[in-house]
Amino acid sequence: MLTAILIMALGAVVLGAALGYASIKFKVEGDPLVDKIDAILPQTQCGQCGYPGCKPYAEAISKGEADINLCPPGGMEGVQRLADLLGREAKPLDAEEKPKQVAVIDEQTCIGCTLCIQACPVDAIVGAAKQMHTIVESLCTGCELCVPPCPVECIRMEAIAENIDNWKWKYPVIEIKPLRQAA
Amino acid sequence: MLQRLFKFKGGVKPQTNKTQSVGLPIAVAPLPTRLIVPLHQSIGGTPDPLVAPGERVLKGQKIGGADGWISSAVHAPTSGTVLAVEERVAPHPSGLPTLSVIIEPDGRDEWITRTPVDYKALAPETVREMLRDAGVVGLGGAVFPSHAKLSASKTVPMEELVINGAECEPYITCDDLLMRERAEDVVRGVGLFRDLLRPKRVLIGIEDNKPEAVAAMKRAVQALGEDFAVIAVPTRYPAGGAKQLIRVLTGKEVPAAKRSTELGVQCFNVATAYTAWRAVAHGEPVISRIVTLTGNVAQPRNWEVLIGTPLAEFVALGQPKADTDGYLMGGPMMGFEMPSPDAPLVKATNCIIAGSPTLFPPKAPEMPCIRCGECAKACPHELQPFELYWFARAKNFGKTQEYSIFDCIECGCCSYVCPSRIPLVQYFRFAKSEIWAREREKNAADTAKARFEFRNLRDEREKAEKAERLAKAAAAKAAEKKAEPAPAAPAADAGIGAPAAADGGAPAAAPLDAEAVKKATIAAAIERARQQREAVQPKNTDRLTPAQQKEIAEIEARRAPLQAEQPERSAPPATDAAQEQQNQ
Amino acid sequence: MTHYLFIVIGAVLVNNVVLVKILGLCPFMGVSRKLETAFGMGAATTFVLTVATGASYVIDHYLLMPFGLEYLRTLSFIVTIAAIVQLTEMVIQKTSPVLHQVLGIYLPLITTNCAVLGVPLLNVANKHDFIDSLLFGAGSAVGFSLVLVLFAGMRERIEGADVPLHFKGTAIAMITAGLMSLAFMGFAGLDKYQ
Amino acid sequence: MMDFTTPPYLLKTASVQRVMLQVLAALLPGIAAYIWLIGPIVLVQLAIATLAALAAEAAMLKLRDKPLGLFLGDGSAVVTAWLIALTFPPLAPWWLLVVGVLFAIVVAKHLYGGLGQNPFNPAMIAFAVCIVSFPALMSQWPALGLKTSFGEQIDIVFGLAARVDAMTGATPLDAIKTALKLGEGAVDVPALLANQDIFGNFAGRGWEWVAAGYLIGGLWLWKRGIVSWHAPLGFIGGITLLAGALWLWNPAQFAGPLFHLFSGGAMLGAFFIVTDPVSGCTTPKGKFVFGFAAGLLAYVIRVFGGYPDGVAFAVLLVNICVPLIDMYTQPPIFGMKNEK
Repeated sequence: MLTAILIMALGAVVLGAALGYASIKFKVEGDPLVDKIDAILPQTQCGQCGYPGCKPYAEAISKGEADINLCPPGGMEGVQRLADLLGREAKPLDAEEKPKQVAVIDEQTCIGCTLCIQACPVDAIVGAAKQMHTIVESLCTGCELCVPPCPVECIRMEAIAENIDNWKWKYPVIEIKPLRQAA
Repeated sequence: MLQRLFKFKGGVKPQTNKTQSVGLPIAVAPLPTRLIVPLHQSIGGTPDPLVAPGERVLKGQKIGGADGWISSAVHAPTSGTVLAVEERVAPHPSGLPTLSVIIEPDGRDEWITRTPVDYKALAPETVREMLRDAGVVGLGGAVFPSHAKLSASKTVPMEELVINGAECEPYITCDDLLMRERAEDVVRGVGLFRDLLRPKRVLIGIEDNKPEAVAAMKRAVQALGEDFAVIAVPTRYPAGGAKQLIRVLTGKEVPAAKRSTELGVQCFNVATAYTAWRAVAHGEPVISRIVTLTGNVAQPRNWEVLIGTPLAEFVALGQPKADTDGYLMGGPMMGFEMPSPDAPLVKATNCIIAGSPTLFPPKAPEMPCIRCGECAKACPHELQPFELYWFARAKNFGKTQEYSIFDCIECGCCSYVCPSRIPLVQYFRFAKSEIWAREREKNAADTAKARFEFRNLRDEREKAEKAERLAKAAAAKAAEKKAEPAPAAPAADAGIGAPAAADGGAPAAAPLDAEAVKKATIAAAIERARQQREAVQPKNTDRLTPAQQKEIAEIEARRAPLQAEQPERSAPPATDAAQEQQNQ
Repeated sequence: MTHYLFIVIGAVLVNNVVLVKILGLCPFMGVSRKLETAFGMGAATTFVLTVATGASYVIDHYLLMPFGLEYLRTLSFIVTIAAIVQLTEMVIQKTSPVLHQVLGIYLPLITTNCAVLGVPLLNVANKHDFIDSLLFGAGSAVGFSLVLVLFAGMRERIEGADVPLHFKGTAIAMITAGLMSLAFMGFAGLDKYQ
Repeated sequence: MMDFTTPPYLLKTASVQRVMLQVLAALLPGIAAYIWLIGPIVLVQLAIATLAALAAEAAMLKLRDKPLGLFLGDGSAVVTAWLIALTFPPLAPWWLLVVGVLFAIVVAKHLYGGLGQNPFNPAMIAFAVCIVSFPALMSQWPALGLKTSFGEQIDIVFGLAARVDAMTGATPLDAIKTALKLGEGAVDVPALLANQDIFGNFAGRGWEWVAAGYLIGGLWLWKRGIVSWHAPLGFIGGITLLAGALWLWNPAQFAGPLFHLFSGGAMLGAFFIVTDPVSGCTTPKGKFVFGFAAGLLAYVIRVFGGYPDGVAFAVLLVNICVPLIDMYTQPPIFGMKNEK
């Protein structure tokens, strides 16, 4: 009995010492996973996930603090890709999925207060104080962060309309189903 | 001279159905009542409109200027009045509208002053610009701006110039008739291309089911004293694909990732050569083209039609039979159904086929793929269509790219032979456009990320600078000790928030005590000073691409009149609204 | 010589650790969704399993047996394996970042791979000597990697299949594993022929 | 209205049904020889299998909400059924066939999504399942030279008469294997074969004529372009190579390649099983590798393994490898041939 305890204790001490030594000797900084997660996120920096930007959210996922289904702009597809990367089961999105949008400033109403410029995370709003602001559509990520600060409510979100350039071929759905309601 | 021919793998031999429409010579279509000329008729940039509603235009007058190098001009097909510049349904499978110039012909068909030039006296660069401004694009269907293809690679010597008269799609005969009737101008156009590219050999490939065209081209080559080889190639779809024809005539295989000039070869359609010649030697821009009208019509034949002729007016010329239920643009292998009878004919329209249930019977239901490999045997690009299908159907786009989906030329051979009647091409197009969309999203995300990070950096820098400034100010006014620098953000908020609240009547939550009010006034003063300094300087304009700068310039331009009118709040004139719409 | 050959063939095919012995199913199901990861997991497992069999043999023969402590076998094997895995991971992470990139996230998973414990125990049960143990361990590891990679290839394809809703995902993967196991029964008897 | 979404608007007249019908037609010469050898009971077995397959297919289609008429008519279930009936012992009880067919159609085919999606060959799954579950029944082949009447055969198949051991016996393949295992290398295969021989000259008891029938049907399929030469040649090559090498090394102990090619399920496998496009490889090189590997494994299992014939297991084992083989044998695409 005593030998057993001794042997096990010895083993524990030796292995523990080795591991402890290794953890000091072979310490490595940084987490490559964060960058991989960040690359999947849509970079709208909208904060809808509850984190201040995409990178913090990526860090939270990597640490296991946040779930993978909190990013509405990334949509279900983003969740799926995160699930693939992290080897987790995909979950339904924690919010409803919206079509892609851009912010539009009503130029008649804008008073040139620059509040939206400060709110925009990607500098997609141009203008100066006391002058009207306009959104550079090609840079707008549709994060909606500029909407609440506007004192005169002149910013609205518009869904991006389909045009010949962004039109996509549809999935050829030819469902093979019995024609029950034929008659 | 004996020309060795090569083979390409795959391909199919559908019924050609070409004889119906070659019986009659090319006829000039009568002037339609209205012309709808889409501005975007080539690969590349969308030309900007150069005319305004109400303006009178002459035949051949430029109405859309090329936007960048890969773009091509558009011209008024006849003289008349511009009725509108607006979005009209495009001859595109989506059926979505595109910006078009609508012209009401005045019946006089009055030309602009045409200036024929001797291109040999001009620098090649000038000739290319001429071609661009004459709207010369690939008329085989791809409508790639021709001038952009007329520069040889700097590193690889140009060996062969391939002229494509194969016309492999069933039903289409417009190139056939063009070669039969106007062979000399075609050959002269080929001469023009030859002089620009300086290849060692010129090979004109024509499928061997068009002996008359081969003979006519041979005669023309001889009459003009050129040394072009006119070669009859075996009839097998898609021998008229640029890459397949290059393979057959030269033995070279152009991979999807490379330009053909990198292999010392370039390819043009016969109709392109013809229009290039007309543009240079006669000063006539591309305002018409030859279109085959065939299928379920009483009188199938080829017509020379003005670009912009609405489909309905054109098909009336051939007297469609009663059971016609749709019109295909292009051939039956790669064409698509015209979305509306109002859609106009464009530079890419080589053929209109009237369809009927008997001509194109409804397809039997799609069955599952049994991986029989017939499609792989038929694929001229030696892909594995069934694997592509398997992954495209499952929306596994990464895998489709591993199986080289972008090498697919969408020729339709795989769908043609499929025993399960799977619309394979459709799946591939779906996968391709999804991948493109993803690419766009990815790029947008990368830009957004870069800009976000840059902004954070700048914010920090500004904060640091401001703190420094304030510290200095505080030191200078050491007497006023209590004026401690307030945190930057609330100060700014208060500074701008107050007037905004007064202006817009938004609730001004300002229950501030005297101390805070004092602080706020000081902060506001600082802010005012800063604003004065920055008032004229727009923010965030650094690190913009030229395109973005252009966009901003447009916005500023739009803003100027608005600002002037703002006090009256009058509605902008109608023209402005139209202009605005165009800009978007 | 043929003795060793039969040990290896037996371990890789006839008594395949996953499909015949039904050990190590967690990583077999868990890390087989993509071929790439399956390769990584296979490589990592091969390495760890071979080392673990060697180490367990040493511990068993020079630590446990001399003191008659065979009843502590399972316990001490588990501890040893866990430590080896941890140690390996740390060393690899420091010394070869590239290798760690490939094997990194799989190494901790191996701790819970029952095949790694099962194979040393089978070694003991089969009274293998040191060389036999190592060969059996390596063979089992190769067998594991082989079926893992093959399975991943199949799963990538099945993912595109029109599987009935209720069988999608893990369910059909389990059925596939079962049918693979059935196919591997074809090897039965091959190791008896000597 | 024209079908807006799906160019091309022209289609060749080919269909899955036609392919399957030609496969069935190609089986006929082999079936004819089989009937001549065993008796009309073969037809009964084919009918049982076909009925069971169609019923199972219909039930599964119904459950999966797919159109019955379209898929029942495609003929794929019938092909599976015939292959099962031809690989099972002809005097196997009716329920054994039904079990095999059910497993093939329900598990191996429809759980994976039905036609075109199954990674394993359904007929071979049926064989493997039954031989693992009912080894005795699956090894009872009609005994050597013992003539039974059609009525007696019917009685056996439907369980009306007791199975008499004397009526069943081992196949030539079995006999050799048993001798090999028992005799520890001291068997005289040529003598053994000579003893077994009644009708045939090299593969024993007229089985060779059945195999020849399959060969003829297979060649016809090849000529029609339904199957390519790669997989059958690979399969035959695999068996020939291994059998030939061992036979040359020790002709007394190992039977020659001709024997192996014309006995058991080798010919049926070469032309009708390894050529299955759904569960097999699809690239030309891959098809050859698939056939070759299946040939080698079939030989190893039938000679050294524990089962009477190795074709089924060999095919299933190679089925597992198909995605990988395909992946590594992708032919170069247009324009990429010099970029390796």
